[in-house]
Amino acid sequence: MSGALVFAWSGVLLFGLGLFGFIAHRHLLRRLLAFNIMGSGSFLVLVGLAQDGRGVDPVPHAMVITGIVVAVASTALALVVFRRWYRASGRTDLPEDT
Amino acid sequence: MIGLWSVPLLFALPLALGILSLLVTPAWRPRLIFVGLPLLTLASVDVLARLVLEGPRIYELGGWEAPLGINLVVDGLAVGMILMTTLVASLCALYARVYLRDYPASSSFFWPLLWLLWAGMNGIWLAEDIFNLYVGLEVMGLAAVGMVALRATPQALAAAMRYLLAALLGSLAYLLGVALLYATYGTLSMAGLQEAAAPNATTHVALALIILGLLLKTALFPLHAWLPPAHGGALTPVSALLSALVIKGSFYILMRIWLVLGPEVTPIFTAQLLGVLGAGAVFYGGWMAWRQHHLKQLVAYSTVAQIGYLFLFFPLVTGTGPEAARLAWDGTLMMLVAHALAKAALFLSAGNLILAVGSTQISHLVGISRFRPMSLFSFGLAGVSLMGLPPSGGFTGKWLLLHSAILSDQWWWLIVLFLGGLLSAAYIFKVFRMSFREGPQIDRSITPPLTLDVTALILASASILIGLTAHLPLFWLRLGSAFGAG
Amino acid sequence: MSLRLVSAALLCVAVTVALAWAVLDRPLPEENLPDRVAAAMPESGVDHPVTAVLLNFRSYDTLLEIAVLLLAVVVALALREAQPDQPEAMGLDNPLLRAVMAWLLPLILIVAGFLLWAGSYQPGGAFQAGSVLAAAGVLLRLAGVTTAWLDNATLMRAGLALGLLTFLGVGLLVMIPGAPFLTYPLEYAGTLILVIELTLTLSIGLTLISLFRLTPPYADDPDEAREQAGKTP
Amino acid sequence: MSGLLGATALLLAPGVPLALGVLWGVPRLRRHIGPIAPWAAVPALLLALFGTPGETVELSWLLFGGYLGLTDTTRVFLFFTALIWFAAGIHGRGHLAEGDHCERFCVFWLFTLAGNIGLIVALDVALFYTSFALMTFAAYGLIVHDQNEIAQRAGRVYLVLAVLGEALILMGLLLAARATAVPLLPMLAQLPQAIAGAPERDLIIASLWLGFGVKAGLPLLHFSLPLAYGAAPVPVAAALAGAMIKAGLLGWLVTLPLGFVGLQHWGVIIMLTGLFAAFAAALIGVNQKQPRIVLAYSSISQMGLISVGIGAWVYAPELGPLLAVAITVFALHHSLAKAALFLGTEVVRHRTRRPVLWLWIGLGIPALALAGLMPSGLVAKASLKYGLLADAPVPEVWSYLPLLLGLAAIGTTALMARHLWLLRLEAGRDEAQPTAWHGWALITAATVLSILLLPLWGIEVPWMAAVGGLADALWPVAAGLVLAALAWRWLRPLPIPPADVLVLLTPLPGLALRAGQALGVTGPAVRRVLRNLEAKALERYRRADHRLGRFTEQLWRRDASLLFALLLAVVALVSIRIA
Repeated sequence: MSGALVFAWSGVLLFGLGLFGFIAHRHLLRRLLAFNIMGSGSFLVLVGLAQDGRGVDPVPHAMVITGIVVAVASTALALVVFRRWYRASGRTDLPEDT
Repeated sequence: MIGLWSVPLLFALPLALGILSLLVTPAWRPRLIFVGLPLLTLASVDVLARLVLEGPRIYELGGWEAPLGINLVVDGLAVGMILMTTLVASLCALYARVYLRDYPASSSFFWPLLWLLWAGMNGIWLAEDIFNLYVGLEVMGLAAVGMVALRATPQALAAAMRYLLAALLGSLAYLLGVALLYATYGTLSMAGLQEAAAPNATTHVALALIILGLLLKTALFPLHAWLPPAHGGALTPVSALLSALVIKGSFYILMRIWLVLGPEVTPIFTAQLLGVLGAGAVFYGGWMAWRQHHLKQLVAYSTVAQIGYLFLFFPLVTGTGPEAARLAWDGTLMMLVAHALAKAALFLSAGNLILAVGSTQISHLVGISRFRPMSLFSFGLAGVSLMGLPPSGGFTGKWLLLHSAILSDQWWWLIVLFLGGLLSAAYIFKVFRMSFREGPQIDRSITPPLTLDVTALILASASILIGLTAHLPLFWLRLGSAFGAG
Repeated sequence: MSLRLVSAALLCVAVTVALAWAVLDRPLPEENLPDRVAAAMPESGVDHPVTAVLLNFRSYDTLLEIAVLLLAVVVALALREAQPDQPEAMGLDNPLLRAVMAWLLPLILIVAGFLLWAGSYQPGGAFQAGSVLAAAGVLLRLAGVTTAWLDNATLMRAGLALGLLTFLGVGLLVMIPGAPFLTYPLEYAGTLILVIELTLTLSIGLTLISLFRLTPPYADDPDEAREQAGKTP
Repeated sequence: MSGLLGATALLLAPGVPLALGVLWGVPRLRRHIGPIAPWAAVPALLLALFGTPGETVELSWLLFGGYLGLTDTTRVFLFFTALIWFAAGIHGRGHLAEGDHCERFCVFWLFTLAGNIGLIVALDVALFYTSFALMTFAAYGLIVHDQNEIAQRAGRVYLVLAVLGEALILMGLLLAARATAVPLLPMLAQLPQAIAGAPERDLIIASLWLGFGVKAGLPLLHFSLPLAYGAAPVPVAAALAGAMIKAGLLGWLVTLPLGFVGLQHWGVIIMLTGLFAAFAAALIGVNQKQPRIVLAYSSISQMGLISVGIGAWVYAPELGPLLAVAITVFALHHSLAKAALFLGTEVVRHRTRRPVLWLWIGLGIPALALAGLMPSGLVAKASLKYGLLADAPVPEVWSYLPLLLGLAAIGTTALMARHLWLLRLEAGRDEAQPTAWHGWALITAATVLSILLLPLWGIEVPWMAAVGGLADALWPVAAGLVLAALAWRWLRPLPIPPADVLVLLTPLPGLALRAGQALGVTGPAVRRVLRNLEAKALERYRRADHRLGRFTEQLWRRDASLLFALLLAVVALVSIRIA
């Protein structure tokens, strides 16, 4: 077992934890955090699996950078919608969710 | 080589227009369509002409060959989707230009979102690279979320938030699937994957992640919950765009990846499961649509139901003979295009009816047939296609799917097709019965501008025409696919 | 502990196990993309492979990624509430922060510049530099410093659009000789990438700053929030 | 007709009404389309008169490719269909060009007409089915045109049965098409042979027989006919009873495996059903109180007689040539006569308060024709008998068929007598919409004269047998008239509702009503209780449906991510297991 798999497995674990958080929580901010944890998990898998003894693979690194930017943008967008929703309704969760 | 301009223009042009519309004053934003629509139509038609004359091709962005660079695939399927997008989005844009005059606050930011959405969709249709598809999905998905939120009412915000959460979860699952596929095959290009794909645990798990991620974005039952509030509650042109085009994006990716991985890799169990979920969608969506009291909610649930038909593609194409698979391909694409046209028409004409009576309640439509026969006519024509009555596109699609199901001895899908048609007839006639009934509720109606009626009518007629002349489009759609041009 | 949570936990464990299995079972790829990247490096115009992938081999991804960022800003603009911005409302009344800012700001700018420049031969690049720039903007905002040009909507929007427009323009311009979209001619590749990176850095920084600034103001009390919301139609 | 001209005529026949219907979409033109709508059937009429069977047009751009053309049989069908639509259109000019909702009426009219003509000239299955469905569904708009309770109910029943019929037809056609050489573009002409050899032969025949039977008024699938004929505007009823009912017959003729294999069991089933229809419909019909509904039952009865011919053909393929002529002649005769009778119902109401003699002569002609005394009726009945009794290995029982046909004619006579009697009661009773009586006159004349056209088209009509059968035709008429006179004097009609068995399909209210009456409770009281119960049940159902809907919606919404994880786990783990 190579060290690389440790990273990938950590990524998998983060993804699983994030998924649980995403399901379990109702508070939208927490769900967003869970989403970001899942995202980190995927990025870790992406980078972790690329180390297979043939040197560093720059492609996953580039993909992860793109992925991070996309995640930042999505999170920002979600925060905007969330804040506006909170101000309109005073709720931190979605209706019909509880 | 000038002709190759049109391929990158298909996404570069909407992107540029998106930026431009952000820079000009709000009054000028709607007017940009008079530049954009002709140019995009020209580019789409040029791509089609080249496809027909010169055959399918690969476009190497940056001049880098596929696994290193990103390629675009210009085959029949991609071009078909591009033309469909151009037609539907152009008409929706024309509709929106008039419709949004009543919503000045929302209208100024509708336009940049529309162009970015368009760029994202064209990016998806052309993409040959599974990671590029992820970015394209995000562009399309976030633009769609933004459009849903445009109204900024509490309902719209909640719908947008729910949609966003679903979209984010779906994208991440897809991304993880892509990560696993890259780790296994060392390539992101579909052509490379097609060559290398082999059945092993990693591929299967990756496929599961990709499927589920895309299902969530396509809103297949039972993961459809975000769709009705988002599509039913948005501004009318937004609903039309979302229902007609956006959900097709993720389905399209799923279809491509399924075919790329090939019958050795894609498990029959999953195919049948997708078919069963599709059948569930047809029944559940139909039932819910029938129960609705709000016109646009009814149409939104009808989308939930119609998505189900598309997923019959998977059981019909996996592990069946070449003839059945070809029919399934033809039928699914016909259903997809016909639904795009009919659903856009249905939403637009529903918007017109709502505008005319000033209420979203179906029960308030009593007697509207006397005042707005044209809006009702478009609604009916589109309904004909959704019900699958001849000679509409919906009928042709179902006819082909029926043949495929019979040929592959999967008669149980026939029941879905038949009962689904009856259910759609039930909810379409529910609207009709109300509008033909004479009642005291209204004695006059507001007359919406002619543009609104005409755009809806064009789309509705197109959904019928595509069924009448199905032969040629289906031939083009097969160009460059595994089903040959036979 | 409800049934829902238990089943959620079980399902997540199942998903994790399946994923772990997939990771373990992975066959090594036959395709060797790193080799291809290494072979193509001399034609890329930069020395760092990640930057080469980001801005040359897979520059189309980056283009769309910038579009995603822009999208977030558009939505934020669309959802901005009608009430005027109150810059001082965001500022923390903290003299120390203001004092430190005077020292930090030049440093931050230098770091951003360095990151941008470093991108061509070592880790770094437009996004990293842009983020650092944005951090400076956020700090300024927190310190309650208002700068006229940051509040100028037209200028701001031009800055936001600059990166994507340049990127698109370069991509389309290189097509004039007949090359595909985004094909940099070898002799200009380095320069073009640098120009793109520069404008991208600026736009990314501005994008992140405006996302921060455009977020609807925060109200601690839900009732108060509802009240405010009620006032703005 | 030369090739190009013939091809143009073939295209114009269904194309003109279709094009007019599409042009209706332009609001500015609508006003002008109404007045010319009656003439939309003229190209088809000209085609029927002057076209040559055997000519075909290929429409390669349509669906999967389509073919139009005429055969010897379809030419006759096209003739009377076009003529009836034309006459009904002239008659109903008021509906088409003025009056309430005339624009809507006009567009449905044109599309129904286009479908009806299209299905006759179609040579391939797809076009045939498409036209059939177009006609079926567009006709819904015509039936509910008056928008009162009765029309709504008739429309509802019609729609349910039509959808059922369409589904059955589609199933049959699909299964049959599968057995042909080109499953995607099967030609109608290939269907009978393909069905004869198909493994699912019985299933296909059953679904086609029942599916087209909805249109052709097969017993137990016939409810929509009396309801629709009674509720629709008169010209529509004429078109429904004259032309569209024959579309069902044409469906049988072109799809069932007639003349390829002898299918004894199917032959017996179809013949028995036909005989049952012939008698039962007459018995129910004479008890009706509305002229148009009496006519509807007469149609069912007459279609039953035609069914006997079809059944015989299925039974003994050798009889084919003779029976083909008989069925075609019978169809021609019945459609024209029935259309004339329907149009007459309105003419008599509007024309005068005290009907004059010539009017009654005109009304009597089609009635006499149906009873079998006019040349057309005589020829039709004679040729049917002639066909049934031809030299073929058939069972001994068949020799009783002429007697049965004679008995059926008694029923027909009684129905006609009842109809004319009711008409007399209704004459001038209320102000009907002014109508153009030219249409009625045209079709009445055609009832008499069209039989002369048959020899021109090369259809061998057994004139001699007809003349010889005159005596045979007289006694049922005489008997029928005597019966009618007796009934008029001493019998009161039974209270049978227009949709007869449909009422029995919802047996509970009826039974409860009977039981209540037996116990001495009055009808209204029982009805009130029943209505109460119904309302309560409906309310409870509504509440349950609401609760279920809200529950499921909340489930999908609240637990979307949980469902996502569940599906992900299932798909991933199962596909790993499979790998």
